[in-house]
Amino acid sequence: MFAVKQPTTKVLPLYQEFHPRWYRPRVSVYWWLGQWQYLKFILREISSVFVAVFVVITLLQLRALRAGPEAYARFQHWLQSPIALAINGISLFFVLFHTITWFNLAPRAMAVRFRGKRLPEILIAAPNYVVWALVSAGVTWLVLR
Amino acid sequence: MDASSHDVLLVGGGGAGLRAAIAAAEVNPKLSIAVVSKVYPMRSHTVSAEGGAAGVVKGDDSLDEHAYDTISGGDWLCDQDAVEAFVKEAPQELLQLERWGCPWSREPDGHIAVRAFGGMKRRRTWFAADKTGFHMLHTLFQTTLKFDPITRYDEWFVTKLLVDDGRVDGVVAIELMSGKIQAITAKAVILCTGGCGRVFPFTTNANIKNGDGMALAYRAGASLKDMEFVQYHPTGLPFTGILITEAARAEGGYLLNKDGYRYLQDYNLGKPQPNPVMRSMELGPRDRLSQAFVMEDQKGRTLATPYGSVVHLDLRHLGEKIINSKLPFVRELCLKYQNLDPVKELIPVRPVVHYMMGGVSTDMNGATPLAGLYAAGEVACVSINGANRLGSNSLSECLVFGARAGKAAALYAAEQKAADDKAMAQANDERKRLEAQFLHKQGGRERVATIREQMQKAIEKSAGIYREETSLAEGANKLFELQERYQDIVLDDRSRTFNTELEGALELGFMLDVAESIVQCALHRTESRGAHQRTDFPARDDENFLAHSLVFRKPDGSSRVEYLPVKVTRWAPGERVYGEQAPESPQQIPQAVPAGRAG
Amino acid sequence: MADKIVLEIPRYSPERDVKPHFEEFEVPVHKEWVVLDALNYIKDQVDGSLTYRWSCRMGICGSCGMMVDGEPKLSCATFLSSYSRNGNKLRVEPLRYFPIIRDLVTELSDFLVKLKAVKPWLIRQEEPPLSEGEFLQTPEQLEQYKQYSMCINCTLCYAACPVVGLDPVFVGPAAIALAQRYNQDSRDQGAGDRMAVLAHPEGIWGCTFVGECTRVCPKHVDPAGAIQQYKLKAALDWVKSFVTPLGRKNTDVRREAAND
Amino acid sequence: MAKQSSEAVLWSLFSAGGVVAALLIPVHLFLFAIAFPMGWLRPPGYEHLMLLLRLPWVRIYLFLMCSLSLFHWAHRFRYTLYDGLQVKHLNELIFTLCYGGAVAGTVFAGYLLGNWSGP
Repeated sequence: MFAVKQPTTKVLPLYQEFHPRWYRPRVSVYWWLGQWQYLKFILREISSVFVAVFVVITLLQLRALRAGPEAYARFQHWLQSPIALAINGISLFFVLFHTITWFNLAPRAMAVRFRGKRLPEILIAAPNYVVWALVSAGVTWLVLR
Repeated sequence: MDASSHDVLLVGGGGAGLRAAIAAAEVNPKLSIAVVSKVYPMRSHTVSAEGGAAGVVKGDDSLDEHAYDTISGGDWLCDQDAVEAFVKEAPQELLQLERWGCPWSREPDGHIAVRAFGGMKRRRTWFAADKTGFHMLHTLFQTTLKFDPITRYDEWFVTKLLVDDGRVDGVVAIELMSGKIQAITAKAVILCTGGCGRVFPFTTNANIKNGDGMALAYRAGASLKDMEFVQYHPTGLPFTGILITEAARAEGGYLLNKDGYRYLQDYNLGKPQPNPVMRSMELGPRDRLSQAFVMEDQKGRTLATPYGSVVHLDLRHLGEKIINSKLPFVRELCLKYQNLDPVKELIPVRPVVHYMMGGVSTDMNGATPLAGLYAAGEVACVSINGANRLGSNSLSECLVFGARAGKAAALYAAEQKAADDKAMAQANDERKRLEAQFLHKQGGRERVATIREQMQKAIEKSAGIYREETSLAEGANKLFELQERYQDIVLDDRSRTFNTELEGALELGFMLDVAESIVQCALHRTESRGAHQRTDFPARDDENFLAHSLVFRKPDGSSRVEYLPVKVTRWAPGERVYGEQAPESPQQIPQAVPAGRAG
Repeated sequence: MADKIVLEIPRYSPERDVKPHFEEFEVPVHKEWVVLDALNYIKDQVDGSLTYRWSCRMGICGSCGMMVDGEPKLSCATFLSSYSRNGNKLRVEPLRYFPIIRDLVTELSDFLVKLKAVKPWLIRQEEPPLSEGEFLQTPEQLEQYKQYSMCINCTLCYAACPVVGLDPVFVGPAAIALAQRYNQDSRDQGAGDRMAVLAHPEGIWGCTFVGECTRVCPKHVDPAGAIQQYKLKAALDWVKSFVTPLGRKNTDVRREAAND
Repeated sequence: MAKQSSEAVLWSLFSAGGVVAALLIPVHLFLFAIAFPMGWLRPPGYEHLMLLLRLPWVRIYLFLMCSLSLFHWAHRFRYTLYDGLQVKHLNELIFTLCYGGAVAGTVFAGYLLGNWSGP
């Protein structure tokens, strides 16, 4: 849709009078390391990987359940291994990071209006946290019952 | 040498320029229209206008009342036929802008809201919070994008008008990005370059307002009109000169001297009331308020700051809610640039150069005596502003006379033949001049900034709020000296690419010409009227000076001043009365025409 | 507070340089000086060839955006004194992700093409005569789009957006927010036309909601929010296109018209 | 238009997955992967879990959690690869990898939960 301007060729042409030659800075592959906000953004995006990792673990756990009590016990044992705990510890950090950033950004993506005025962000963000707490409590109750 | 050719060419892409471009495109979609601007159009200074645009729209108002306010506000130096056309067309133009999407502030029922403004008897100022100019300009710019016949030359700087045999054939311009100097020919050229506030040291005007169009026309042989009338806005922030809009007073702000006293009551501007009263006190006209400041300063009742004396603008009693809804930009500007919050604190203000009533002399269609040359907006003098412009008339003026000039130029251009080769030869000469005088120049000692500063000081000293013969004569001599020294200018920057120092030098050349025309007109007008106050001639002199100054450039570069009688239709010159003595309804009006909805 | 500060400014002239190199200028620090005042001091007193754009000096014309200490800022609205403690050196660079014409001047034509591409003007199916007066619009309806109408085209948001840097065809924050400005205007009927332009991998879908555009916006336009809300609308439109037999584009226009 | 609507679908799945992941994953992860293995809480017995999994709505709940979360990952990871590594030229490969992974995970979840016939 939009014309893509080709980057200048490697051999720089000499300046010709009346023909401006723009300098085009290249974006470094490590652009996201240069600035805290960018790093935070990349960490937020990376959190999805840990979400996926946990989903895989959950699916494996379900498979173990299907396979019977022994298989399930073996899986439980694996979960106690340092490597599993390390992975899951890191995952928990990222998953919580996902939850918090997701809830805090939600009001920006949804303009809820009440009597012509846009509701303040806190009024949209806060219910998210309430629902989160209730759902977490519900799941815990169900599992521990 | 490259060249391009159009039917109608706009110099300047602000409110007037863009309105004119659309008008021309609508008159005749077959015409090729070009907007040449030294900045991207949305950077134009229209963007800074805050308070609003006047146009009769409410039932309690009438066109005659708007005309009377304008004419009396202008101290009877307005051409009344032009004012009558202006007040009639202003509401339609504002409405047209609404149709193009301008986010005008509204009444609860969805109709346009209007606010009070200085020197106006009725509420008739349309506004978009306090960013009216910004919204108007962006609406106009975005609307031009849908017109294919409009070509833009963004960041091209016009250095010269091409004139052949008394006919304007186009311009010579520098493309800033490449440094290319070329002719852009056109059958009609409309100057819409705005004013020249930067001639003065302390101004609300943007860096781009250097009187380019005035000087272009002046050098091409057109005359400038009423250049001695320079408007000082009474409320600018010290140091930056940032404007605190008149709307701040229209919403109920007070002007206080150092004792917290509303000093305007001492200057024939009425008795203080808690709420704003039309044409009274803080809602008096700008010239009178600025002059009152000088008097107050002389009495030692102002506050001294490193950037000159100030008085205070008090908005605290309006409360946070009104300030946030009606004057958000005022609060933003105070917080950002003055580090104070008008909700809780007093705003230091002082008069600041704001607007040129004078400009390129045009008729009611924006046409100059030079065939094919038109002007509209602040660069032009039609004249509807007389000796003192009323706040909120200028944005409407851009629209009304921008549209008129655009239409007239389009009709004119359709009948003309294209320019011939002589234009190219002139363009070539201009390129050689620029190269010899600046880019390839040997020697030279003067810096652009030095001459500019000295010019600004000189004109402030000689042609400030109050003038007199000796200071004006001194100013004229100083400007003559600076013109000489300008020939000896040297640039650090000799490159082609985006040479802003070259641009600054050319702008300085324009400003020197304009400054001279201001001082000469002020010197010749031996009376006091509106914004032109001569301490040696304190009275208005209708016998000799109910006339416009016309200044021409003589072949040797010096100037000649002539006078042209003011056109009076229905309002005989009277006394300007503000405050409680102001007549309830204006005198001398044969019939009051009720204001209908525009149209 | 230090009374002097050193500005580090990349200099680039295509006539002389292959790439920019930094030059240092010592400038005085006054309490009321902004970064732009320091640049003007250099241009007037030290080196007339220093090249940058500026005009209104009151934060409304949008010309003087620069990277100040690595952040996109309006140089007329950024006080010098806030940086005078940083070892007395301050980097002032051209806005990131734009081609550089010279020194601090960036190339904007691509931005203007994108601005125009989103059809930022009031689109109407029929235009009643002016004599019928204004289109009514309540203050509440005005409030719906007012925030998005505040954009001054300073391009700070483009300099903040990594997607703009990585993907030059991405339409970018300001242009999409401007489309929303008209979409949300009760007088406009062109949301369908604009959706066709913007519901595109290089339009709204290119945005990954970094949110930096909103953080740096000097006029609090919130382009990031505008884009996410646009995505939500596009997704809902898609769902609706299954529910209603009519095409997506038509339903959109018709609904907007019905609201009027 | 085809491209347009596919992006709308993918984004909708991503968003739904983001909500599900934000609400559900933390508590599941904390309980099953941290608190039980660490012995902070007494883990539920095998029978109790099997009892729960015999309830259809629990299986639907788990299916949606897994599938949507994977689509959430696929979308975000795709753009992270584009931007973080600047490999947009590998567009098709990345696209297939990410959404293919999500589809595979969904199919697997469907197989596991679709007809629960544990011992």
